[in-house]
Amino acid sequence: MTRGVKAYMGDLVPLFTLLALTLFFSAATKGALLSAMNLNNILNQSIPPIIAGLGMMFVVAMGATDISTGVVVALASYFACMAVTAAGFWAAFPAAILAGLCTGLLIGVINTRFKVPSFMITLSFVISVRALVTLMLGIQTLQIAKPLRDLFNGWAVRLSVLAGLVLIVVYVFNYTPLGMYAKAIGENENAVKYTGINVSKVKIAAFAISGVMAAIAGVFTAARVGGVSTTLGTSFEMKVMMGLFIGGIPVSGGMGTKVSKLIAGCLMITLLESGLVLLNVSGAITQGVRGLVLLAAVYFARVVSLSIHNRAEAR
Amino acid sequence: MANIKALRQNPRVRAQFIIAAVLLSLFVAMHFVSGFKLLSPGNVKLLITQSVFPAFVSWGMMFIFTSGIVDLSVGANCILSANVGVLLAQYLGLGYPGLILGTVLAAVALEQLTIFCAVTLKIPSWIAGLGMALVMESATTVGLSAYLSGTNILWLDEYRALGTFPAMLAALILGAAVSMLISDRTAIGCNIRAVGGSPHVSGAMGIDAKRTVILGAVIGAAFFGIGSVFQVSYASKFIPVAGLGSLSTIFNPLAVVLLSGSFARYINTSVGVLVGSVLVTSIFNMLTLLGVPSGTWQQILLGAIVVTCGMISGVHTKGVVK
Amino acid sequence: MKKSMKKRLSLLLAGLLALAASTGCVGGAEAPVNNDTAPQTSTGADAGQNPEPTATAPEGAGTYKIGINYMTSASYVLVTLRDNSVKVIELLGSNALPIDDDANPEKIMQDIENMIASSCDGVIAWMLVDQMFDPLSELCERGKVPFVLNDKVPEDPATISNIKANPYFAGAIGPANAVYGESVAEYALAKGWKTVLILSGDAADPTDTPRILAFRAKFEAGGGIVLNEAHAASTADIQPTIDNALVAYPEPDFIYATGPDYSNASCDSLYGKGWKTKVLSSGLDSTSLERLADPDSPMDFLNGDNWVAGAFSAIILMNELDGNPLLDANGDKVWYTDIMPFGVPSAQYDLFKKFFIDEFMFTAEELSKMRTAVNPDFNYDVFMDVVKNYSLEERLKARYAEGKITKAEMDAAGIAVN
Amino acid sequence: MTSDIVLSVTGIDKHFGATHANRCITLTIKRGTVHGLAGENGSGKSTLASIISGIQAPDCGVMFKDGRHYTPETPLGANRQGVAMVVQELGVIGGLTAAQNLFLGKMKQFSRFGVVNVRRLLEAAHTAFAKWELPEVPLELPASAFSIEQRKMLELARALTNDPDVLVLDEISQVLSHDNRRVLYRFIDNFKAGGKTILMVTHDLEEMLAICDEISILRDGALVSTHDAADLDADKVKRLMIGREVSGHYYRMDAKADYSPDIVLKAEDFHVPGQIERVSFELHRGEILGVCGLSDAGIHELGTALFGLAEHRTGRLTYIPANTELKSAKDVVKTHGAYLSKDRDAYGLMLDADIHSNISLPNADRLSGALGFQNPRSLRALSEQAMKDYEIKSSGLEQHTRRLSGGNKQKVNLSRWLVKDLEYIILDCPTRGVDVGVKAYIYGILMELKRKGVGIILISDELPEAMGMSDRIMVLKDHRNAAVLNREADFSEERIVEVML
Repeated sequence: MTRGVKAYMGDLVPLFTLLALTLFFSAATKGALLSAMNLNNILNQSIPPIIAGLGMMFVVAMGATDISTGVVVALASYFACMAVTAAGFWAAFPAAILAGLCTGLLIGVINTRFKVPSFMITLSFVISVRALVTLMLGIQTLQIAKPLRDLFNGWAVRLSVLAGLVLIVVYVFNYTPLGMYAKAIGENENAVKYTGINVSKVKIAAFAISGVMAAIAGVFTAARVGGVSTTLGTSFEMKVMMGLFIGGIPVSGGMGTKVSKLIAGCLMITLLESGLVLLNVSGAITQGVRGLVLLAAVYFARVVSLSIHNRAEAR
Repeated sequence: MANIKALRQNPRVRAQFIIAAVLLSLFVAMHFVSGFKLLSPGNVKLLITQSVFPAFVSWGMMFIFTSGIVDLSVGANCILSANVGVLLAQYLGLGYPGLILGTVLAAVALEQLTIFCAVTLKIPSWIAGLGMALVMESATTVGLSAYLSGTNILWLDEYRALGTFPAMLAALILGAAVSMLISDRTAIGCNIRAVGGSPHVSGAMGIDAKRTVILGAVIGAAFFGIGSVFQVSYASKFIPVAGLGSLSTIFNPLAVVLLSGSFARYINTSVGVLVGSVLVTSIFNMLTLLGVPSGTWQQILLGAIVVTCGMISGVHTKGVVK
Repeated sequence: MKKSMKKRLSLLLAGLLALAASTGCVGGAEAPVNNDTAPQTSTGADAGQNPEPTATAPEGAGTYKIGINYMTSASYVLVTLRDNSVKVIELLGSNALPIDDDANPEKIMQDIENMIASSCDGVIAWMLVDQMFDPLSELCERGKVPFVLNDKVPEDPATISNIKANPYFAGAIGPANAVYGESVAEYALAKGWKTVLILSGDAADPTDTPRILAFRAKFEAGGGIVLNEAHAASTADIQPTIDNALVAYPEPDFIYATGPDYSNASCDSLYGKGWKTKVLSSGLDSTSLERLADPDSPMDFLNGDNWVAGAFSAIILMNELDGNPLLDANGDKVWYTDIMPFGVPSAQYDLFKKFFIDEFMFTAEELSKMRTAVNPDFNYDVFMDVVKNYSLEERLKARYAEGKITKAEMDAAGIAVN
Repeated sequence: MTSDIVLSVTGIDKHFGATHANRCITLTIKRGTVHGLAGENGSGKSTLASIISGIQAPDCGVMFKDGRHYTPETPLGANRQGVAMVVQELGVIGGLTAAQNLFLGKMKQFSRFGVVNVRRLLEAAHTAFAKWELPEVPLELPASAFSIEQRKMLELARALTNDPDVLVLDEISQVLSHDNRRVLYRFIDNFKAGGKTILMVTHDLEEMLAICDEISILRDGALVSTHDAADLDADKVKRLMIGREVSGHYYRMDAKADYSPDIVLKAEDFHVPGQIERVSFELHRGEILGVCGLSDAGIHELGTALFGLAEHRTGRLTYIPANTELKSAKDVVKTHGAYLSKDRDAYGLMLDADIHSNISLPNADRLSGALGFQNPRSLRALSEQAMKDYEIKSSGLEQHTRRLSGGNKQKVNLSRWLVKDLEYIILDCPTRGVDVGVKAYIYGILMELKRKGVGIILISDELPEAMGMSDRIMVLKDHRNAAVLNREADFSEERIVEVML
């Protein structure tokens, strides 16, 4: 086995794990998992974490951390709903994206200009931005009107936005300097700096992309639940992060960061949540079972990729 | 030796003076602004009492995080082990030994499970922590619901002497001393940092990385286990949460750990945790005294303060910041 | 090395599978789920032809798989609400599939979707905020699954008319939230108290907010002063929040805590202070009730309905699924948001504990009579009578009539019986 | 015990996958000598050193120390048996103080009831440096604050706390500046005088010939021969290493400065607080401008600052042909400039990424078209070309850089800049940690660049290199430009050292 093939096989491991989980649950649910309606659900439920993950991937690739995704979802959908009420239909995405962009830029600037670790900044955002949304929203009901909801929940928009974003991110991530720099920063930030690349700019851009993607995910989430509430997006960032890491993206970032892994990871999580319901696993224990299966899936993927690696090494 | 003495008179000491002066004047100023309430004996007692839990959790996390493990299950662990302690103390009639040993041993055992996932099964610690948090939260709610009717809270009615002020004050002082002792003055404290810094080099120096991480987790879990004992003694309950809600339990301690870490250049980390915990606790207290609405503005200001402190400490930071 | 790894892995996986399977069985153990492979059975007629009706379900009354979403397993309030639905469903011989929303609004929608996909015959829905009702209604219509609104009911007129127009809408029932707040204010004003601290959770909580607004309106109109509204950002923050508030606003006449977690934290905070401050709250959990009964405790007033909406919503849905929807004179479905709270005087605490907490507040017999398929006399008006008459006294009288309570006990509880 | 053979290895064999790193090596090392290991990159000398140090276990073979079986399973085991090492794999840990680093793993001796007596620890640390007259580092500061030289000194002191009879030094002088090398040589003399033994690996043949008593030469993993240092000269060593005749000089032959009068770069009042004091100079087309100085003179900082990475820099740096002021690294890259850092692993390469990614990194921006599109094929073609043009030996573009030998790493590092047309390049110790062969190769490249008219700034810790290659040498002293010496007139070691001091 050549090294190229080995690397390729390594990338496929998350897909295998996904396949294994799918097979297990479809067998256990006697095929109900793969019913048209449930596939629709799984896709539906995976869209927000995948979109947010597409952005967070840039940050993770650099070895940095962004746990502000959940609160950006709330903030962006707040502004989206406000904009729709104030200006109309078309304003939802621009307003949300602007909110996400500003948050991301702010995080990036604080991180690069003031050298505050990204985990610390985003943690304080989690604490404060949630409170800010609560303050702004108060007791008002901010609804997304039905036509808009139908639009966002409709297959055409949902799939085309998802496909568009995936394509754009695959392009930026794999075929432009920005993506390469983000991954290179994860490998060795100093090496990037010493090749004359403006690392700060790359970092700010990465946080901004993460913010924008979280905002777009926020609009879809808001459309799904009909509007904004103060708890919208609670621990959403953890779901996205699980998707990334379960898919096999290294926590330290670098060249191992791949879009396919993110998608596989997010699908795995949704599949798990859906599959357990289909198995009639109910109540508080579901959460525990989910935790155990997640751990098992990661362990499984690791063992498999290790054995592929060893076999290739032995040849 | 002259060299060492010269070092003692370095900018570090000056920075410590500045930080102490800033904090002190902040408290005194706020005391006047709050209408002489902030530093009233009753309120000082309250501040110290409330600081104990975040301080112990932060010390615990410090030992675990330093060895290179990012464990987000600490909050779920505290909740579960505290409830185990209460169950043993009150419902199984084991009294104080049950409460203290039960909680601490449960915390240590549960933390070892997370560490097992991270170190032995080599699952990235982020995932191991989140996965175990899901499991522990679920175990808490399921376990308690099997035991209780008419409520979902396990109450500690007796054995609450540790929740009184003198005990809490003693805990805070002793905790800081022990944490400092272990992290700076023992081989294991040094080894934990060494393993976190470079598992390879420390391995070559005869340090067993796995054993060190496990020991670090035992020490860390003992700390937050003790913190949970004090918290449950003071508040008489540890309300279970679900859906990763336990993460918000450790947001404040997490902020404290990050703050003390970023000021490590100036203040000993263990002391930094103590100061940070009292500060974070006081922020909410102060703002309430000033009439700032809780649940909104107080959180916004806490976030702003954490970032500002990070910026202040980042002024002299060189090199890579992730 | 590799072999041991494999062994460990397979052990782990096997354990997981066993766990998953066993927990799966718990959900479906009492009666096999018949609808696993069958397409959506949306009407009672279909379900009535169910080949294997269970023993407790008489002719004409089907067994169903009913999904229930609940916000979090970690709240007594929400778990009791869920349990009330589950008990009704199980006592009527059907299967409940309760799903934990992980305290997450997005997960509510996801859970409903998953329930529909797992062939639930009906859904008992608990929505966090007003704006979620429209999507819910559309979702159930698309999935052709009847749904009932439980506890939380929208206020927006457009949403209400949308939902009422949905053919799969079975009914809506919830407590009179404003009355909760008002009755606390009335009680306090009657006692002549003037200053209050309010302790609550999330600053925009949809249940607590109407209670607080109604309380403030009534209390301030009566000359009372609200010193501060304290909101705890998370459960871990409740205790420090009230501690701090009591330093800033020492010894108020009373604390209005909007739920059990808050009233209990308030009592703990007042413990040992020696103040005259009392705690007034809503939510009938055992700790609060015990404290209410304890003369040394600051707990002074409690009201609640023991989250009975969960039970009533299940009854509405069961009838809907049987093909016997509860319709008023105009042909409209149940839409009722005035379940009245009651207090639990200390004399009645023991009986409350026995018949509300340890046992279920309705007996299987009572419940089966609330099904038109079994009891043809049951209809909208009968149902509304049950709902409107529901109170502690009424329930205890019913138990008395069955002979489960002696006359002496009723007298001791201060309930007059002939 | 009194035998004059302190360490002998017999039949040491070691494979790394397909690579046969050590082939049945048998070697004896005499007590009280400095024993050198010479060989090209990849000849197996570092592997042998690490086997003796207990970092690697041999596939087969036995070792004896003082006549007894020597079985170091770990570096710690080696320490216990009287062997200590300063090797690349075992750096210091940034999060720990110098004192803690010194006694890492040995804290017990300062502990009572598990509590470390910090005063005794500091005293012991102080003694450790004083005993061998090593320059002491700030003992209570974390090692992350140290320069690479301080770290090396700390590693040396750490090795010596084991009180070894045999000390393994793997390429230690590479990172040391001129004056610290003197400290090292003095230490080696003292150490040897105590009847102790040093096993030394270095690429600097002159150094090796000067300080070693015996030299063993390895080639392709096998021992070629062992000689008295007195019987050898540089050419002979090279011949033995490479296995064929090599030309005697790898420096340039001409004694005359030779460059175009056109200026490429002009620095005026170049200033970085605490690092560079108002330095001005000009770099011409086709000129190699050497930069020399003592360890803290600021020569490496000058490189970083010229590349635009120093904070609070003042003064002007101008790219004369386009008359543009260079303010940032980006400007340098835009004007076809390049920079090579001294610390290749930390500031140059992404060690855990493949060769392809490393070569692509500085060229990505240049090769991207509309919408930032990078054609994977053109990037790949570029990498392949670099790999071919600069003879990088590897199993392919997908190989991780970490697994390459030092020389090949440096070729990757250099080639990725050289594949584009450069106007000027700043090289900070480009031959650090590479063997003679690659060294000669790199000098060849420099001459080639010079012929093409590229301006080269060659920052060097090795005077012979600077003298051998430069047209002019700028000597920095106390962060200032002390003198600019000319190839014709002033190139002698005495003259340069005189200006340095």
